Amino acid sequence: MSKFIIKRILVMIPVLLGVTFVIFTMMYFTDGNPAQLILGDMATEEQIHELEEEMGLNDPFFTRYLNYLSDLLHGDLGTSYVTGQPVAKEIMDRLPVTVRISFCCMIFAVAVGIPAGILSAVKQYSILDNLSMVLALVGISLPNFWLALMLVLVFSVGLGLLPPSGLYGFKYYILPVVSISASAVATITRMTRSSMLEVIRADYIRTARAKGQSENVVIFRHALLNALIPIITVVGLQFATTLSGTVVNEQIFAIPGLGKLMVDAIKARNYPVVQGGVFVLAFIFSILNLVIDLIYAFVDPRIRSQYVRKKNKRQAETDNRKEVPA
Amino acid sequence: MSENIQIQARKRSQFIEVWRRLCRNRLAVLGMILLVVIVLVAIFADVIAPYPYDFQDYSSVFLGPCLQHPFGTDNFGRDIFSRVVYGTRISLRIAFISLAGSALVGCIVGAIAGFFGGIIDAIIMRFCDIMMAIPRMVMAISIATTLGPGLTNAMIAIAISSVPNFARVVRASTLTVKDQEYVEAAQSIGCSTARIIRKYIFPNILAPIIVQATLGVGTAIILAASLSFLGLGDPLVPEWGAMVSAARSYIRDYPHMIAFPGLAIMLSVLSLNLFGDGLRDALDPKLKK
Amino acid sequence: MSVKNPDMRPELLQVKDLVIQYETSDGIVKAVNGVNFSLREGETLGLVGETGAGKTTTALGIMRLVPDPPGRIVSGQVFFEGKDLLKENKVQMRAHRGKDISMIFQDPMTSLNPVLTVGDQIAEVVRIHEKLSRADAIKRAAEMLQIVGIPAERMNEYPHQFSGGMKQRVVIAIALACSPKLIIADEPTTALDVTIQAQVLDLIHNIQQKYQTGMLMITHDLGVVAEICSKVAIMYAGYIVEYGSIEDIFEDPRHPYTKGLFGALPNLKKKVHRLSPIDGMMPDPANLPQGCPFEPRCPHRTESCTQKVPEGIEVTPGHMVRCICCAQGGGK
Amino acid sequence: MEELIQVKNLKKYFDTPRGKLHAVDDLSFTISHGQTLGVVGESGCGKSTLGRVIIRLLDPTDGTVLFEGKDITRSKDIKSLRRNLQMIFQDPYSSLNPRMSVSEIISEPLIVHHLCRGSAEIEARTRQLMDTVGLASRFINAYPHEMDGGRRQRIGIARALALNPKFIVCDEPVSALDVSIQAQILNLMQDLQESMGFTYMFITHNLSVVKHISTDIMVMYLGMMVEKCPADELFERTLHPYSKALLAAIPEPTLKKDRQAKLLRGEIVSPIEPKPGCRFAARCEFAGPACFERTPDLEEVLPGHYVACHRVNEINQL
Repeated sequence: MSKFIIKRILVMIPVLLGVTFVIFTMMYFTDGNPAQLILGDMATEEQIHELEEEMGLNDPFFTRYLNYLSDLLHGDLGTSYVTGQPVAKEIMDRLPVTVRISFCCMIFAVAVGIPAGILSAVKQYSILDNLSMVLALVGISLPNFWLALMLVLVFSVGLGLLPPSGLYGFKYYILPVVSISASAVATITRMTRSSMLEVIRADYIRTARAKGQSENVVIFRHALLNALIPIITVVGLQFATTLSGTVVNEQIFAIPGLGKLMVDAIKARNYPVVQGGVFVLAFIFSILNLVIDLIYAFVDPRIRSQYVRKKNKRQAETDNRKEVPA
Repeated sequence: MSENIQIQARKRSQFIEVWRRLCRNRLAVLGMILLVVIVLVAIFADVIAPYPYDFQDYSSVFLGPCLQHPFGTDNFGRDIFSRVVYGTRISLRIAFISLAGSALVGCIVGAIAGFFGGIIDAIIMRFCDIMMAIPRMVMAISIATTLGPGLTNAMIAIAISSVPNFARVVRASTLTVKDQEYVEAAQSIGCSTARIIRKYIFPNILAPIIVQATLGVGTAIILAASLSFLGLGDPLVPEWGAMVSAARSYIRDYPHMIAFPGLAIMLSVLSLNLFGDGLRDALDPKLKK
Repeated sequence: MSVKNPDMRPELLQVKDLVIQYETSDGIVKAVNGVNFSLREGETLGLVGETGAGKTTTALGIMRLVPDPPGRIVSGQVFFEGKDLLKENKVQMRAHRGKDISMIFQDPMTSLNPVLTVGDQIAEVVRIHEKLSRADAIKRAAEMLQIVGIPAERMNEYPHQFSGGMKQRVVIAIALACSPKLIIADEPTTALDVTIQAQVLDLIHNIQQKYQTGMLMITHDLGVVAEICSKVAIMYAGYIVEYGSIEDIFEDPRHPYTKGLFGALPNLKKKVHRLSPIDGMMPDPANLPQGCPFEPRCPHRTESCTQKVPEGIEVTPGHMVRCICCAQGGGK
Repeated sequence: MEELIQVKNLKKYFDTPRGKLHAVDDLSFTISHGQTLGVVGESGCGKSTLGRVIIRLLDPTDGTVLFEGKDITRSKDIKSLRRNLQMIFQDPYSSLNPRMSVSEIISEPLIVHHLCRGSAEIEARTRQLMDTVGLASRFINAYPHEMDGGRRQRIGIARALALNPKFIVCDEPVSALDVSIQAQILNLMQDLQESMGFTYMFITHNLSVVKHISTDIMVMYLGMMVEKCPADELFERTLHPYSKALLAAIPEPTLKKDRQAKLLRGEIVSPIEPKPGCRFAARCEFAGPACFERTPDLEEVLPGHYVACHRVNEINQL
């Protein structure tokens, strides 16, 4: 298994390198002169030139990229135009909150989405199925910032049940998590349902029934285990939606996370912070994908054996040759 | 035999068959009707909207929904209904244009990757991996930040960030279709590569492309609204996301200012999703029996 | 043949007037239209027919595994050891499946669960029906693997690590694990290569002989029937058109369809310049003709064939034919 | 008799993650005008690859194929080769483009090769082809999914006939069909051969079909030819142990209680990086030490009867 993990990490490196290149290219073409932005409107031409030289802004593209890369390897994401603080520090201060919220979102999405999808599939065409499918459709059709505002309107402004902003305890998590994960819940529900429906029609489910197995075991042991394989992929992809969701929604709930930092930076044209945030999010997402791949290999023996059991497979083939009919 | 009579008359039977299956699906029909209405509203916005979208009337600010202003008015006394109607035009335009761009690029790139395989495929797919390592919304945000605020830039940002999704779908279907025996049969009768792509591959991967495009328009609308909401759009035009964003500070007292533009987003995306789902089922060969 | 006095053996399975239909958007598909046959212990009945004749549906009907919706067992009785399976409740029915009646499926590639080891899949059926500990069930699974010719060490492997023929052996091991009284084999060798088919057929036949289980062998291959069956039912468009002992069918076929099937087969022994195929094709089961289902393709059709579906006629004891010609002394 | 196809030392290897797969390994044979060469073997023996390499749907790794004496393996002008070399495919469900109507499918070769002038001529030729293969003209605008397997296979045959080829590779054309339909298609193919003088290479796993339709039969095992002889000869005097096992394994639709089948052990494996020696040795009951060391050459054991086996003389007491 460790071999597989190492291999998978090695695949991740070029992708992350590509990400840095994409981000750097975007930074390079960003309109506005960083030196100008740092010094403000009052700066003189000379001062700007001086700073440009100092920051290496006049170097050729690849030199600048390599500098950026080596800074990155040293954990240096640049300096905030606004506060003058290292971007890395600002991001690290805010990151834990965002990670916490995203994880709550994903746990919520999986805990609601998968059971709802199973129920829908097992009771296909029932009222329950129709209801959850309509809800799921609405869920993927809602912009989550609007859902957040509507939830605030109903539960905070209207009913006064839940706090509209801040992050000081369990109650404070409910609205952000629900609003951010709504589309993830909906997508996972839909995927679970269709995956289950497909698997339930498979021949091996018929085999299990022909054994006299009870319907519950057929569903949970035989069908779900197989249906999980595409569901895991979708769960992995939903991390992206959730991370994006935090970027947009944190500011609505005044949560001091990475998302709010980035949105504030967009408004202030504080580009190093934006691009640093993008990099950190891409990095987190890549690691999550790695974890997803591992879970995948854990669930699906066909994938596992591709990486781990090459030796056994060859053994199996020679067995085939030797084997004698009964 | 009874089949003979029917078959003669059905030259374009596949179209009709898909249409018939689509019409049997009530939700899809609902989506289709909604979609048609929304498109009509966008086209005839000038006729439908009672006021110009930027008409300010300081004598009637913050009005709740009433007969004269069905959705109420905002802090400048502008008619929210008119703004939502004009917003349809803006949102649909952004969504359709950005989607058309990403679909075009995605289809070409994906088809090339799938059909030719090898090193070209590897390069294209690694590039998609890189693009997809950045969550889509974050990607759109950072492209929009790079290009600067504005609806055109938002459009470009959405288009670029949607390309990898398209390329992947098209590549996957191309790979499936390429392995079909009828493609080999086309080679065996001497069809050129261009003809094979045009007459054998393309018509057969059209179905997933159409479905992906329909659902993609919905996503594009949400992305556009989110970018506007974050202030990466154009504050001067009545974009739905921007309207919600501008109304945020009045949430306590004048929630109608937020509710109606948001509902408009939801309804248009919902109609596309309903229609796209229906289309997927109708085009699914597995259900043909 | 090891049969001493076949009539002394008790009836194991009796299917009476079984009717199964599927409700689809194109109308009601009449898959099985009043099928009758019976099977004694240790006997092998071959159910022969082409694609869409309703063979598999009949088998699933006996197991009560017809996918519902869209399928529905409309009427009929399925007596297993005197009890009507169609009247059993769900729990009773589950107790029969895998224990008294087990099934071998057509496609070994898809009929095993890809995420469970083969050992688990065999042990599962044992644990459902017999009060065994997990360890004992695993032990039984290992024995079963050996019986079907797979080394017991391979029981912790997954289906994808086996070849097609080996997978089918695993499916057979599952079917045999609880020593059932009746095995339903649905085209068990169609997906396999000839030499592997021979191995698997041999295995099934040996086991059936050894344990004296009854077997319903569904196939489209008359060669397979000749190898292992003692009775044959020829199915066409949901009807059994001819039914009798293997000698009746192979040496004295009466129904024009049965004769057509034999004529259409290329023969290894004698050289014929042209085959004699049956013209046309099977009618759409959603749109069956009013009269004899074979009438549109039949070389001997008469006006009266279009009137109604002919009744089965016993031409010699135990040899039933569903054809008007035979009733009038023709059909030869 | 004139030789239409000459295959010399033909090889086709595929790269796989676990090494080179020898799908077709050093085959040489000829097919004469108007003959049918039946190619028999189990799945994975390389028979379909062989057919595709001969008509250049795949490029050979090594070796040559001569068509009417001309080397076609290096020919750049593949399109004109297609006029003479055609193929009928196995699966009548996947070999027809579901988005094209019957007339579009059948007329496609005519259009691609500019064989007809004007749409009227194309339609006339299409109708004529449909008539030739026994497809009622009412199907001209139908789509493949509206038709059954037998009719679809007739469309595939009409498409292959459209170019008036001289040589047709038939890749399991009847194995997806029911028995009664299978006989219809086999008869059609025989009639066409008689009236138009086609040369067939008939690839199948079904020995009774191949005996019925072939003049010569070639038995393949793991990319190699193990036996080749006239069709009747193979069934009267089977020499190679694999051919014998194959013949013994066929269930025959006749009642005979004396069947003493010698069952073959084990299963076919894929020929990835094969070791020297006879590829059948691992499953062969007669295998001796020599069989594991040296690959047997194809030898003419009896007149016109070629066998690749070290021990063929001992086994058959020749």
